[in-house]
Amino acid sequence: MPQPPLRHPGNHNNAMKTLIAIKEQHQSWVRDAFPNMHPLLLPLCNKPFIEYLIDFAILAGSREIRLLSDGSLMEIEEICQTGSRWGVELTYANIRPEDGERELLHKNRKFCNGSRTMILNGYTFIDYDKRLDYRVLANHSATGPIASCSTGSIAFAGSPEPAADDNPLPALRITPLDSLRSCYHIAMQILETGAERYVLPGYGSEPGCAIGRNVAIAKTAEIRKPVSIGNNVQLLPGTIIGPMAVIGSNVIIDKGSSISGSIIFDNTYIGEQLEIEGRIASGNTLIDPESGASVAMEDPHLLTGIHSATNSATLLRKTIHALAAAILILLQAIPVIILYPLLRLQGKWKNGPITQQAGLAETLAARLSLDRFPLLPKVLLGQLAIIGSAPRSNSPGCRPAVFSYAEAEDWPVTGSDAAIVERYHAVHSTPFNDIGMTIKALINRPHKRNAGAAA
Amino acid sequence: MAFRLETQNGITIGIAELDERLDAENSKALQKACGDWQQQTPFLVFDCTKLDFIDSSGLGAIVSCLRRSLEKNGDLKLAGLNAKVSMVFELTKAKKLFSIFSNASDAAASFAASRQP
Amino acid sequence: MNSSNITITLPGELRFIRLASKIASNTASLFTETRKTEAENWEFAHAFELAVSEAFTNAVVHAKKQAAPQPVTITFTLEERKLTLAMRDSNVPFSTRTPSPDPENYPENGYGLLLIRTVMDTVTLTRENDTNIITMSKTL
Amino acid sequence: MTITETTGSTHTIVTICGTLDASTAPDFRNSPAIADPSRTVVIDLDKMDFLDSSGLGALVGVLRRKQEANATILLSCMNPPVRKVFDITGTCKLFHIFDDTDAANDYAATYLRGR
Repeated sequence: MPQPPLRHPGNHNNAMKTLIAIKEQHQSWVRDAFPNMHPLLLPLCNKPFIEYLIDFAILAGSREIRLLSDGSLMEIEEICQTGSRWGVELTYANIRPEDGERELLHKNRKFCNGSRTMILNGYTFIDYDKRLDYRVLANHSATGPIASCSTGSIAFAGSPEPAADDNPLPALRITPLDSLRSCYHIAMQILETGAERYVLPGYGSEPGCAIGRNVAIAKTAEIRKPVSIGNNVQLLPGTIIGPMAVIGSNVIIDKGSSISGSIIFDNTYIGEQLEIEGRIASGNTLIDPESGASVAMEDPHLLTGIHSATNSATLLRKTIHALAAAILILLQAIPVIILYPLLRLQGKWKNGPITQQAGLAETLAARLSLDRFPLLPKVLLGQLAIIGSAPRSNSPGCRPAVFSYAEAEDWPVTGSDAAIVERYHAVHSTPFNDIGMTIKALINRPHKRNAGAAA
Repeated sequence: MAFRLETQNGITIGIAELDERLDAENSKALQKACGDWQQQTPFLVFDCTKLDFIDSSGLGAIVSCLRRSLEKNGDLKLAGLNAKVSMVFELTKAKKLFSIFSNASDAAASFAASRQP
Repeated sequence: MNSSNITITLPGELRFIRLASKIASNTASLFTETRKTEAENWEFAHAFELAVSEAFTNAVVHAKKQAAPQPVTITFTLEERKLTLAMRDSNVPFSTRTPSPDPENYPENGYGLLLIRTVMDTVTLTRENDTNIITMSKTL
Repeated sequence: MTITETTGSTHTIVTICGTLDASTAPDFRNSPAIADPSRTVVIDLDKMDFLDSSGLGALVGVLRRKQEANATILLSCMNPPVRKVFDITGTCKLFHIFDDTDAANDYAATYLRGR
């Protein structure tokens, strides 16, 4: 979580400024490995890369930070906004790929305003320790670079304050972030040196064990420190997490699997009885950080281990689902007969979810999930399940249904989160469980008024 | 799937060269062919040098081939796994079931060596 | 609040681009919400200003190829927190499958649809009975 | 849209006030310092309140012709909505962008003269 800003003594206008400059050429490997992720948001031990830079700038006494790139910053702007979360002023500007430090300073002259300026240049990891005071370093270092590596440097511009005493300036090491291998090693290093050094998210107050919100850990699951676990994570019975495991958000680790020395990125489902050691897993891709070799798991069955799922339950499931649908049709028939003509005439019930809930009739219709009524006969015919994936999804491994497991779980719905819950239940839920889940869906659904159920 | 027999120290070893992919499409064929090979010898080597993709059904087929070889007091050894295929074996813990060699001739030689007095 | 429609018809001429986009941004600024920051409210209005400027330009530039410029009709649909805008014109349809331009080649046009798709939540392009319809919506 | 040109010995400062879109792009292209490919210009965007893709296209076309003639465009005082158009289209990396017209001026006078 962001920490409160450190107040810099003296005049605000003369406080140190920080320019963070990151160029596309250094980030291209991230774009190749994770096409849907902005490189500045690459999680290192569950904390986005850019936050390490912002934290360091704050530790060095900056209250005004400008982010420079020769690529798009829009996504970052939407997330970091004005920086008020960190108690700093964050602005954004563009540079050209060939610009050097001199150009950066010149193009942002108004921002720097003659103050001392720190330039964090390149896609590198700064090995800082939040317990140390970097303001001394920032105030007294000579102009020019104080640390550099193959993909960037830290440099100062503007005249330093004369050193008050003979205390040696703290040394600073920076590491290139130039490959999956370095990303893996840096995350492991952060995990090993612990949360005291870096400001890390998580409610776990135990050292070496950061655990996010809404994490369900089965009684028989075992956690071996150090670990870092994100939000909305399910650890099923018999799982062994750690030592040295970074689990992102929206992750399910299924029964009996073990994760050690590995990073599991957000939105990943790890099947039953698997062993992940020294690897990076992201979605359906497993990567060896040392060799860079990666395997995309084309079939969802592999993720559930070598025991393939049995299909013997299909007939039973279809029968039970049809029965449930029949009961629902009977229950909903009368409200539908009364409310449908009424709402149809008012134009409030078209072919889709009921979105307006101002009147009593609409509220009632939405509460009773009457909008799904037309789909129910399809369950009787065996064309749809009563509960499964969202009605319109038709991707392999999905079971199209009237209600979705994601609705039942009231899972924070974004596309990929919901898909992962649905996939998990599609494999694990028994026909009898399904009835319980259907009831849960009926109860939970109507609360999501603005969730855009049509999507 | 090329298959050849080699005899070393009096043991007949069957060496099968797997194709590029082993998935639901051809895993049944492998199991069937393997049944024929095991009529000739329970000592088998799967040369995976060309194998580039394997899924759960492929993995299942190889494990069932191994089980049948073990039942006949033989073994099934793997050779020449590339990094990707190797990761799949590791992930599913199947790697622990197999003796794995860098190439087919080493794997074949290991059968002969185990027979040495 | 129930949804309501506003329809405006403008001549398909270049000099009306500014008017069209100002009408859009002013309509969008009705949606100011105290829960949102000033910047967010402002961005919502700017998104409509930009998208309408692009769509209107497309309609008008294609109209130039015809003898007489055809009028352009803009329909706003206001819902609780969502604004939908449909623009209709009966000019030559423009290609909807243009790839995003590569800045390396210094292209002078082709950015329009990319901008619309980026600033709007949903964008659909259809052609019905010789009428081009571009529908876009955004939720504040 | 109003365009003001202030010509110095090495380059010209062009101030654009108002909107640059399909209706004003021709006027922009015809402005003398803009139309002269060999003239380096600092374009002050402080008073530009709106830019769309037609305006951006005009800027990119002018930049290309100037660069072919060994001149360039320097942009200054870009406000957030205008920056957004450059950001989305990826054209931000083509231009020299300054947060201050004076800085752009100095840059044009010192660095570019040496080329």
